[in-house]
Amino acid sequence: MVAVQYYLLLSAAIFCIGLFGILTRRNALFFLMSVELMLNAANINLVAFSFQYGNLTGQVFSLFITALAAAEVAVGIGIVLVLYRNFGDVDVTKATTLRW
Amino acid sequence: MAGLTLPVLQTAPPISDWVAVAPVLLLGLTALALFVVDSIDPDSSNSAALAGTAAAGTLLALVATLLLLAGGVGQGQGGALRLYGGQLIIDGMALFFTVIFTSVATLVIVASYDYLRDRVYQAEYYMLMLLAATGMALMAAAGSLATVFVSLELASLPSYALVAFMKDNRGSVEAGLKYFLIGALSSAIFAYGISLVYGVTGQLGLEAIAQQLSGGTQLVGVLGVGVLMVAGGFAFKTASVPFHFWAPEAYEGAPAPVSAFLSSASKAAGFVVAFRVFAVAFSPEAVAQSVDWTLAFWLLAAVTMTVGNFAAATQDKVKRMLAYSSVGHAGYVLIGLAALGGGQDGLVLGASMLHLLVYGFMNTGAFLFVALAEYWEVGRTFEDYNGLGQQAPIACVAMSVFMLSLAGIPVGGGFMSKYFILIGAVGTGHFVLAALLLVNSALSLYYYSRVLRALWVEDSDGSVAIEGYPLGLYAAVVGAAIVTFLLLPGVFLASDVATAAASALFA
Amino acid sequence: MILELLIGLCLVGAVVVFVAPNRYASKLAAGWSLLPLALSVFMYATFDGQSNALLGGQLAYETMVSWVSLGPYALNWHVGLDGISMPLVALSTVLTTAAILAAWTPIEERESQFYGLVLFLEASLVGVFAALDFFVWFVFWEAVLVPMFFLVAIWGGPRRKYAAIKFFVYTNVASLVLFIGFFALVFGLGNSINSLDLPAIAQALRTGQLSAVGGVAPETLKVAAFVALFAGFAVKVPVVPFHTWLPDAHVEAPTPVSVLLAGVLLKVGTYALLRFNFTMLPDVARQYAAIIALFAVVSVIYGALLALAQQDLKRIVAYSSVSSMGYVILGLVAYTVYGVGGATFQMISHGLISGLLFACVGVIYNTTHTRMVGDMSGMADRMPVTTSMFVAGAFAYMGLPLTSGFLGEYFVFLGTFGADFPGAPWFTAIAMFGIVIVAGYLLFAMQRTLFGSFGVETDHAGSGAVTDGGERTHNGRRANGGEHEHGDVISPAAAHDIAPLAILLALVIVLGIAPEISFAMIRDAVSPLLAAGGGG
Amino acid sequence: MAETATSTVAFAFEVAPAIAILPLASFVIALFAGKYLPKRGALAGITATGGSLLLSLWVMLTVAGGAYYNEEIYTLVSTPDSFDLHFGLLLDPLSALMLVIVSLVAFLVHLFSLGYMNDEGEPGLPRYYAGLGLFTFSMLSFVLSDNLFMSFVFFELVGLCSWLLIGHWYREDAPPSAAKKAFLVTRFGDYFFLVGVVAIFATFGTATFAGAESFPTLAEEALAGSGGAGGELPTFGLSAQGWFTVLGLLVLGGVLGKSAQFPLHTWLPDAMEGPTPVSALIHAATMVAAGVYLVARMYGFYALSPTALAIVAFVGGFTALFAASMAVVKRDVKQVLAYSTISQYGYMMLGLGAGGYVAAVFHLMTHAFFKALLFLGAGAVIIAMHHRQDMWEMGGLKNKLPVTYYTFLAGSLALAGIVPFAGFWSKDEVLYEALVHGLNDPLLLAAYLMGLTAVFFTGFYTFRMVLLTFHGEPRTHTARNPHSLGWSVKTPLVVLGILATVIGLANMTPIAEATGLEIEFLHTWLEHGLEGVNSEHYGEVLETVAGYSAAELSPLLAAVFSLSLALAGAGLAYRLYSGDRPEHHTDRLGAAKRLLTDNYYQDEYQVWIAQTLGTGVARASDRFDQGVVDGVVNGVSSVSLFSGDRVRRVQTGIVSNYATLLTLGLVALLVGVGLAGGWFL
Repeated sequence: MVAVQYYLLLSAAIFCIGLFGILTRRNALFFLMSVELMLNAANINLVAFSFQYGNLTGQVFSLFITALAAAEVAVGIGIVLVLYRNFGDVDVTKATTLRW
Repeated sequence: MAGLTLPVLQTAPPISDWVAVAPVLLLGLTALALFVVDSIDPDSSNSAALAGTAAAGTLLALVATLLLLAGGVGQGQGGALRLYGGQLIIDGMALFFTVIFTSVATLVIVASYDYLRDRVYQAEYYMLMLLAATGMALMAAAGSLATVFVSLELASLPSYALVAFMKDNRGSVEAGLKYFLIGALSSAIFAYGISLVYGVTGQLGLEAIAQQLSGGTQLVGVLGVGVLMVAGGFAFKTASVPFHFWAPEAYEGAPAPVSAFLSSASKAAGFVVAFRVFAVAFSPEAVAQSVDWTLAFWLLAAVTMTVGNFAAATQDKVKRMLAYSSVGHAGYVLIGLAALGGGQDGLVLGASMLHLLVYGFMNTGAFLFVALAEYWEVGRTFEDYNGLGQQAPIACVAMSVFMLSLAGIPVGGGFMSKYFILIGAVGTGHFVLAALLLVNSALSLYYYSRVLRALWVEDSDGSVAIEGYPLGLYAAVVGAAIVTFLLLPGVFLASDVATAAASALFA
Repeated sequence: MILELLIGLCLVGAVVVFVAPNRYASKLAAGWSLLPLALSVFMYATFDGQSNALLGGQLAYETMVSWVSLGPYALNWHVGLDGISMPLVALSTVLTTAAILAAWTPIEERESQFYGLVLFLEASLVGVFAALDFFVWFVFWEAVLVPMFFLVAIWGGPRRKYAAIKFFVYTNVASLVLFIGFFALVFGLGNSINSLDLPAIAQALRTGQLSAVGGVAPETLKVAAFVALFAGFAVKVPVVPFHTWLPDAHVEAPTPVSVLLAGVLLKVGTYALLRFNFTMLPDVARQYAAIIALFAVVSVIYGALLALAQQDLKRIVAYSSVSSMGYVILGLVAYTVYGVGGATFQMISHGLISGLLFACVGVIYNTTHTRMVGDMSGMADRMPVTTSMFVAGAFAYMGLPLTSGFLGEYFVFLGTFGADFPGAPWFTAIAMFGIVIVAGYLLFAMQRTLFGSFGVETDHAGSGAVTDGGERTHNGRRANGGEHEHGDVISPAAAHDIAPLAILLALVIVLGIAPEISFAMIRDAVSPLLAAGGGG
Repeated sequence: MAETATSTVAFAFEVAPAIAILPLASFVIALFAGKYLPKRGALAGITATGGSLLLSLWVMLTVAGGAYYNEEIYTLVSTPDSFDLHFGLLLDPLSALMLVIVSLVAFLVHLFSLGYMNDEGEPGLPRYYAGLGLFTFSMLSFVLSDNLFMSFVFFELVGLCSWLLIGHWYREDAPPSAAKKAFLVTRFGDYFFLVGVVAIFATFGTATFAGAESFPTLAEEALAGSGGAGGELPTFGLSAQGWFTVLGLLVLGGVLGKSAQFPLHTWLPDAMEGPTPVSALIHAATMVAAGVYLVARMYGFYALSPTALAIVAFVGGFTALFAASMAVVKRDVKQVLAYSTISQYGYMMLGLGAGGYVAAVFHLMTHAFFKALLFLGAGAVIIAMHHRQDMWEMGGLKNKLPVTYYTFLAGSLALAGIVPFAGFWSKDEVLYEALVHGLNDPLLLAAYLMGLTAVFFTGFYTFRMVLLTFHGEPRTHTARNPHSLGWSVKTPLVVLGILATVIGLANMTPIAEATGLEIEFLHTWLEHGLEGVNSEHYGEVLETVAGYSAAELSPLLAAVFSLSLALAGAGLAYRLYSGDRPEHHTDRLGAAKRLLTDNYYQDEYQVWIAQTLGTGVARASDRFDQGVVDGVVNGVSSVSLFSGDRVRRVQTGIVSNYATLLTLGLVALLVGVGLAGGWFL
């Protein structure tokens, strides 16, 4: 039985890795992946705590998050697609026509 | 709305769950109906039918909501209807906000009829908008963090697509990208925050969380991080600093009706969940000792209104100015959260709700006027608007009403709600926030009056001639102006409901 | 309901004129403005109010209808008049008609919008004076800004945009400050009030119901609120150093708007000072009387000095308004029947006289297209009637006896000299020196512009030889009219230009000879204020 | 309060307001209907002032019968718990006398104007007659005033009329400028007067001149410490006497301005830019007398303060000498008369300050007649000379204008103080009073000596003027062929000439003293009157409160002394200027001539104060206002907009930056709230 703090640490680490990816990667797809990592960090928490508290709420919610993450990626990919069409690149820092 | 003047205090007669969620269902079903129509006839260019269907749906939902409000459903102390095991809560606040969403959606859809002429994928457009509205209506009624998250995503995902709707337009696409990326990041943070709160309490239901927290907790730090991350999720939705970065770009790049929809309805949706989650789940009495989130909102309010207004002051483009001003207004509304626990909870929260309602009309109207200008292709900067007042006086009078009302000058309900917020800030002893509101308000008067100046004072250089007075856009703009104006003398119609609904949260 | 009828008439008139064709707008507006004017005269004649509106007096034309409930407070539509507000309401309607007539000549484009806004302004101003609920009052108070902004920004002079924005933002900031100050008081009163009814609040404050708000002790709160309210109103008045929006606004505003700006808008500020600071917080006002008097005296002298330095006729009159309004403040501080009553009388009087002077400057400007003192001379030659009016107005402004201008200032001096705050005689004596400076700049301006040999230098006036050099002078010289060759375009003013001048002048003289017409009701309304405030 | 309540008396007082109202009516007629009337309003004015004159005489007769009147007739403002402001009539010997003087001179000046203005075809006649009418109304009302408030009101109004009439020829540059100067200088004095009036109200709660509740009575009671209503007056931190002195001096400010006393005399010579009848009426006989009249009116108050009296006397004596010295070198006939007017009013002030109330009023009366005569005479000369005023262009007019000459001569003799003309008796009495009181008071003595020296100058400049104008050979073409004069010009001259000759007989103090006859009619006249406002009472107060005492001295001695000085002055003038072709002897004065012609640089410093200093301070204030006060306002807006521009630069457009800032913001928020909530402990 692994104590729940370790799950918390694990999820925090994954969350931070995802965040780090977002902050450093310029490719839109990496961006998407990083977001997935962060969402999954939340899932780890939910599952772990669900197990600790002995209710299923967390586990069920993690499924919702997974599903929504998929939907989000679907929309995201669509946007990345039109980004590529308009700017010829998937580098998110290239699109700077709107600023200030 | 005359029947609304007196909130019904006793619990409304039990009604069927279906009736209570009728507005949400109506919105969702209209979206599905459009989906079906589009599936059957994907190349339909009968925009009147599409817009008409969509508008009928939102209008029906609006009427349903008003009927529910008038019937006193879910209102009064302890009268909230808890559906599906408390996952949805239908009460005064939920209905109040549903009125905002459906009104804004109606206006935007009516305006879009002209704006979208000759464009493809119209059915999808209306469908996305209706889905987003459904999500927002659900947000208003969400009774657990799970429904909050799901409904928030339901509102957000169509919005991303709507912003990037003009997929051949670099601005629109860029706006969509930024909105989506920041949104994805924020929802990840939000989800993580929920997981932490769940970790501390083992609950997702708002009232259950409150119950758990009232017993105290050892994991103060974890809870605090969780609460603030949840706040971050709402901050994204409401375009509050530091989660606001998407807003100026998204509002500027998006088609103007979409900007109107997002800046009014979407913002209100973010606030309604924030109100409910923070007032119910993390109620100040339960967590104020350890997690002083009113301080967090105090800071957010201060920074948000300052950044929004200062940045708006020197913009060149009207739409971007409106975008930043929208950030500023988020700051004003945040005062309602920051001032909770000061002994005037019903008043301050009611003032914020009222402001969101008025804002729903005046800001939507302002963006729709921009849509009108885009329709006329007069250009986007202040200078491009020069002398429009002579060519399109009615629309420009309406725009003037919006601007003045946004600035808090008494030609519209914005005056009342803004000063109600100020009263709330003063009444809870938040003199610094009041002073900041003062400074920002002055600045906002400056930039709003630039629009007035362009419309009425400056002379047109004569290069632009307006062709046509599109019926839908005009109807929406003028309608919004009339409601904005009527909300000044008729503010009691809304304010009593708002204050009562807000007070009910703290029962 | 008659007050609602009055406000409603103005508002309906505003809409009607706004949508009327430009061609008919001026006549329609002038005709329509006679309705509120007649109504206000009728109200004045049948006025039956007694005592002070805020101190439990019997109000004339009162209505009270519930409007909004705001948390623990009820907002009511509560309007009514007492002896202080009744003359000011009448002043507003008179000056509006005068301003509309004065606008016939100079306003040549977008007339219907112009006159519509003027009538809207009238409605707001009447509302400010009539409102007895804080929020109702505040709605009107802020609503005044809208027509003013447009009137200055659209029909103003070259720097109109700057002036309009400055006015707009500056006064709005002031409104926010006073709003915060007022609500600090409201919350300090706690449960002792349940509405924003001004009389209720005034009485609660005067009976010492104030408690702490947000950790601020009642005494501090009182002073802080007083400062906030004072600062807020001081901008509108304006009191030095919050006055700099005024000359800009005046100079850029078209003359009819200046008439209303100087005539009524500034009074809104002093009226509010009287109603709020000096009625609700008399103990603070008395405690810091010397400081307030200092502000007043500085306004008087400094404003007069600034006027002395100006070359633009409108700027001269604008700065002199700063000076004159200083007297009003000084009178208020005194807490004597002549002080406070005189201050109120001075509001009316200054409204009429400054309106008259601005209108005169406008009539001159209409034909010369310049307002610079150095650009014209000998106007008396070509515009004898206008000149007479200008002279009469200027002397009234200097405080010539048998004009209301004299009595206004004289009352204030009488009331203040023996007042019981420290240094009262000194403050009064120094403030009185203003009458010398005002004579200096007005006489100087008149000598330069109205007298001497005729001549106008302006880009606008067309060219053409002068046909007649004017009357022969006593030792055979001819009046020199041909020097600048613009003589033919300078002609006597039309009857509709003169009419407002004559009306205002007549009122100035009537009030100067029979001040009781308004002073009786003013005194009646002011006395309870002093009795309860411990003044003598 | 009428003591004898017969119906005639009551009726005379009932109609007394008409004395003032009649000219007001003529003002209205001239103003609105003047241009349609045959003489452009002159006839209305003549009728009105004639009516006023008759009514005044009637009132005088009534007063002579021992009936007096002191009533409020119109209340401007009444306040139950404070003082009222009202207009009222005070009809007693002093005001009745003054009413006759004013209405008589006004009547004659109106008549004279027919010749001076109408016959010359002047433009703007309705304006002129309206001004005269308004002036006469104001002046008469001023005289009628029963309280200081009303006095102030009409004091200011006569100032307005003075401004209007000086600037009558507004198309030229000089008259409007002179009018402005006149108004401003007197306004400066009026400032102090206004402070004084207000302070008197604040002190006594009343400003009435006569009666038990009048302020002089209250002040007297306060000083006497006899309780009464005057017992507990606010004296603003000073002793009662000290405060009353201050009050007296404040009112004196207005007097100095209006009566053109040093240092506020500079406006009067400039005021000669106005039409000559105006100069005669306003700037010689009546308005300038208002200041002196005011002091006489509230003499009961001044008599309480020896300091104030001494200052009055000293200023008067100094002004008498100072102005006379300047008159010596003037070329313009009206200028000479202007300075002589200043000088003569100095005598009156000297008389009042020295305790010679009757003497001063006497001189006021005689001066009104002979100075009006001289001005009208000068006006006649000016008509004849086609509006030239330089005496060096005249000469030899004696034979061409005999009526003018002889009347003018009578006036000159009166002015110079040659026995038995009017001025001799009055001036002599003033000097006598100054001397007898001055023997016990060095300051008064100094004032007397200055007054005495001025007698010499007066004799000199008067005869210099007469000789240059009327004697010798005509020096210009115009002087050889003067314009002829009409009856309207001559009649007033004759009337006034007779008065200037004989009016002095009303009060021949030296003769009375020498012979013991009861011929000091004016003394008797002024001795009676209302309680507390008669010369008898003033004498008592002067002695008991101010501590004045008169030395025993024969009036004959003093009279001889001053008469010989006057004759010496006249003789010197005759020696220097009597020939056919008089020389410009003034050049021999050297540097002193410059000093005198430049009026001791009084104008220069006052103009410097008003213009250089005043506008300098004003400009500096303006710069301060624009730069600092408004600069702060504009600065705030600039800083806001600048920082707004900075703030928007945060929005770089690069979405990665947004993510970074978002994260940093959230972390900062976590740290902030965490620290506040104590999570890290």
